[in-house]
Amino acid sequence: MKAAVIVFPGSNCDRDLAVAFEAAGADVTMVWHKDSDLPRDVDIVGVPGGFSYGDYLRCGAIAAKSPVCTALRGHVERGGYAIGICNGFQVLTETGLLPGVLLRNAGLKYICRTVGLRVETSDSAFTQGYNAGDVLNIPIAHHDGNYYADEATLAALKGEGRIAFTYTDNPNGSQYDIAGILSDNRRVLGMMPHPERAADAGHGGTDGTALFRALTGALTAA
Amino acid sequence: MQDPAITPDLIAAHGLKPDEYERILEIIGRAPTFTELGIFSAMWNEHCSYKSSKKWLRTLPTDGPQVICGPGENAGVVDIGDGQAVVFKMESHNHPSYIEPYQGAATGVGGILRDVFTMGARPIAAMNSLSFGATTHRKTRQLVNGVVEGIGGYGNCFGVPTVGGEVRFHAAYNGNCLVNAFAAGLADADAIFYSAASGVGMPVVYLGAKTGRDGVGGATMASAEFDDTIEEKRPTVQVGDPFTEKRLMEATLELMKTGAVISIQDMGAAGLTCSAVEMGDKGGLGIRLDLERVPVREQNMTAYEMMLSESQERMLMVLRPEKEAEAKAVFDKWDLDFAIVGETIAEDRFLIQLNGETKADLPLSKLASSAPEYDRPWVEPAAPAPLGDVTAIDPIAGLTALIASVNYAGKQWVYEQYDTMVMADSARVPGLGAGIVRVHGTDKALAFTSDVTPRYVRANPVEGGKQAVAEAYRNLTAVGARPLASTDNLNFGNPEKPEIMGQFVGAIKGIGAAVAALDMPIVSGNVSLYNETDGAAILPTPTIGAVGLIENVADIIGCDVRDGHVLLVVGD
Amino acid sequence: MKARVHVMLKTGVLDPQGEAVRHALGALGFEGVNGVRQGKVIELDLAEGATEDQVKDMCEKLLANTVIESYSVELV
Amino acid sequence: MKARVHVMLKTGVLDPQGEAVRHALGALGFEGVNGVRQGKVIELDLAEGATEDQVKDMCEKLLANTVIESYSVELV
Ligand SMILES: Nc1ncnc2c1ncn2[C@@H]1O[C@H](COP(=O)(O)OP(=O)(O)O)[C@@H](O)[C@H]1O
Repeated sequence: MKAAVIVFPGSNCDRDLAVAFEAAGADVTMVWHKDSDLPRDVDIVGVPGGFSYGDYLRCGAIAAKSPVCTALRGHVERGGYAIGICNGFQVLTETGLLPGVLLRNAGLKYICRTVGLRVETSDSAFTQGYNAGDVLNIPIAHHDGNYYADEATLAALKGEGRIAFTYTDNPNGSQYDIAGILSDNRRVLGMMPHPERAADAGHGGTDGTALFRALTGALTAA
Repeated sequence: MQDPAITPDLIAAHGLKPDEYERILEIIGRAPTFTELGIFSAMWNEHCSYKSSKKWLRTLPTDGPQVICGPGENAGVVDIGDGQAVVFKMESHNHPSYIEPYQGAATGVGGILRDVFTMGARPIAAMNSLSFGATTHRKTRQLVNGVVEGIGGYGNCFGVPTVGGEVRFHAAYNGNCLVNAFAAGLADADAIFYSAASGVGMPVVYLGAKTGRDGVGGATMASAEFDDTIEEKRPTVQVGDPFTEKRLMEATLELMKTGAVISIQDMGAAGLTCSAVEMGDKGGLGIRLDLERVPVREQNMTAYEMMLSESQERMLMVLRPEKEAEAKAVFDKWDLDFAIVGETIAEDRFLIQLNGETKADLPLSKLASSAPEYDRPWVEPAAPAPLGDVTAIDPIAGLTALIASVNYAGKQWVYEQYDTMVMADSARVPGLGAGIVRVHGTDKALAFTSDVTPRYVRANPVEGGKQAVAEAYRNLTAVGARPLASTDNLNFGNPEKPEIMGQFVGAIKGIGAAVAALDMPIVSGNVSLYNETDGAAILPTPTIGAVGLIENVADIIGCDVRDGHVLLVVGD
Repeated sequence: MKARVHVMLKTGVLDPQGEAVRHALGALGFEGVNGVRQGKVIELDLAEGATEDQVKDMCEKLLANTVIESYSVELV
Repeated sequence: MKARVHVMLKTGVLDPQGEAVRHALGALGFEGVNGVRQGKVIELDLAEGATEDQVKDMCEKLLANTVIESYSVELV
């Protein structure tokens, strides 16, 4: 599997994501935000956590207008896979590749802690390594993770089984406890928690490993 | 604009005592210009010159086979084997944080991170030691909120995990909170960058963010006791920009790999002045600056303002001329300013010109080395009154009271606002004792702790100083780390009072004895004096930051107590 | 010339920041604060000849997220 | 009655947000954007009879940090 990880000037989980992909057997290329092309034959694009352009104005807003995001949109429109974690999720909503927005946490504070994450569907390349109903321990670290969408969008997400993960104990006020969602073709995942921070024994938990393994499995076979 | 005339009032407003001004006249043999007066005041204030503390700091043990670079550079450097080194330091931002808690604390974090990456190290861990007034005091809540948010706001965006720290509350900090920030970075031992310039005619390059009128006079403020004129001094606080700092770090580390950097220095308090003088002095060279080339964000800045500006996220570098294009390309890539603003010269001069007009022309080595040094009178602090009878208390009630007190309660509310895991190498996040970060790509890990118990130091400065070091040592060994070295942040009241100076001297003696006995030399540090409001001093607070090495992360001593484990008490 | 853009959360979208401010004002003893909404104001210094339509275009493309925010433009 | 408060960074204080927005507008092809400053707007819904002085008091005590920010009050 060939993965590309986007590097915005304020990305700070880019290396972490690349390490997790590599540990799962992927071949990783880093892509600079000013590039308007992705590497050829890339299977999945990772949009990492961090503060893309300082997260000034709105989280992910300025990043969504960068040259590399135009390339990312093309990749997704051609049916390519993408995963956005934390700031990456915010970027994906700002580009319109995923619906809704991420508002300031209800408690208004930045929160970094390991939370319980319920797998809502195993029907995606990202989540097929889990069983629906599994509860994982995965860290969160964000200021704006409070998922919001209008009723119609929420109904569609629910009805189509596109809610990938929910919090067992909602930390940020997110609607329906949403922690991660899928696009309508189920090939784009956005999630606030950081599976790449629970991907090797040294992290004190490895519940995120199955996500990366499942992806490599699915996309290598494809 | 006409420069103001040099009057006794103006001299006093620069924090210079009459005898100090006499000394300036002696050194330059004439009256200084306004810009020169500003330069002297910046170089000679307590914050930059350590004039009250130097004599005692010299007594601290700073050597050991593990030490690659002790105090004197931006941060200390310690060998961790396999050709790698850990670079670390702690620094205070007490006064700015009291005035503007968010930005004061944020820029404190920014400053210490810059100290670390200026040496060629990528920051991998941060800690913060915070002292606030009583929880019932009207300002405390706002200060705690602002300071914690500011530390998180800066560190989280920059992308360094905060893995430890302390929070205490005591009425002695009501009018003067303490914000001590620690940062550590990882470098190759043979690729450490220092500040000494070398070579004549080498370009002096300005890097990073643009210069504004931020904090002109700020360095003077940091060393002045607070009083009710504080309101007027307010605009001396700067806004931090962690996004620019992150880019500055990436660009600097990338630049260092090109071989373009001869020497480099971050611009902290009194930015351009201190950084340029230090680079020249350490290299035995003079420096000429053409200020019209300095990137500015405001119109019509004067030489005085540019030389004293404390705008954040800036560095000064001496460049290998043949690498100019390559170096500039790196900064263009990261959308940062890069400007050649002067050159190294053979004569011993600090020559400042603006549009061809000479604004300052001072003997550089004198400027660096002639700062006053005081042997301030001190007295042995009086022994504390005996405690008297301690009332008997039911052990469980006592335990409940301890756990419920703000000083011993869990500090999740604080550290959950910090990203403790970014970089994905945190092996132990805050919560219990030392924080641990893996050395990326190896089996090794580094442990970090920050400790002091101010009431012990007040009761007996020597023993309290020892205790702070001993506690740091225990926190490191308790997780399985071998203590390597330490840094200190010495927060005290007004050193012109003999009792306060006595606390300072005593604490240094205690710290010195303990680090010698435990082989944990002090490799960097910071002194913050004049922590007083209306004559009332803080508790003496010499914070000790310490670093230990764990050869194999698999050997970390865990803290997951399970059924069937046996509890042992070790020691006296 | 200058333009001033106001960006507010749409009515119906929860505004926790505004709520927190309302709460804090109450705690400080200010009475009768029935509601607070917090938004952004962006002041643009523009070359002569810029039009309201251009500023609206900036809002649509960047300054506001129209999923949740509404904006208004004032040329001054 | 309603009051509207604008809180802006004082002139001369670095505004990293404004700078980032200016840069982004340029990258999106908007020309002639010479400067951008970003601030907060706070809309207060107040009990009848509230005065401008009361709102100013709120600004001094909470809404603005006068160390680095200036504010203006408008009753509407
Ligand atoms: N300001 C802070 N920032 C980060 N971590 C903190 C802070 N204050 C306390 N902690 C963490 O909380 C835990 C308990 O603090 P403390 O009681 O001072 O530690 P100990 O006595 O174990 O050294 C430690 O792990 C410490 O690092």
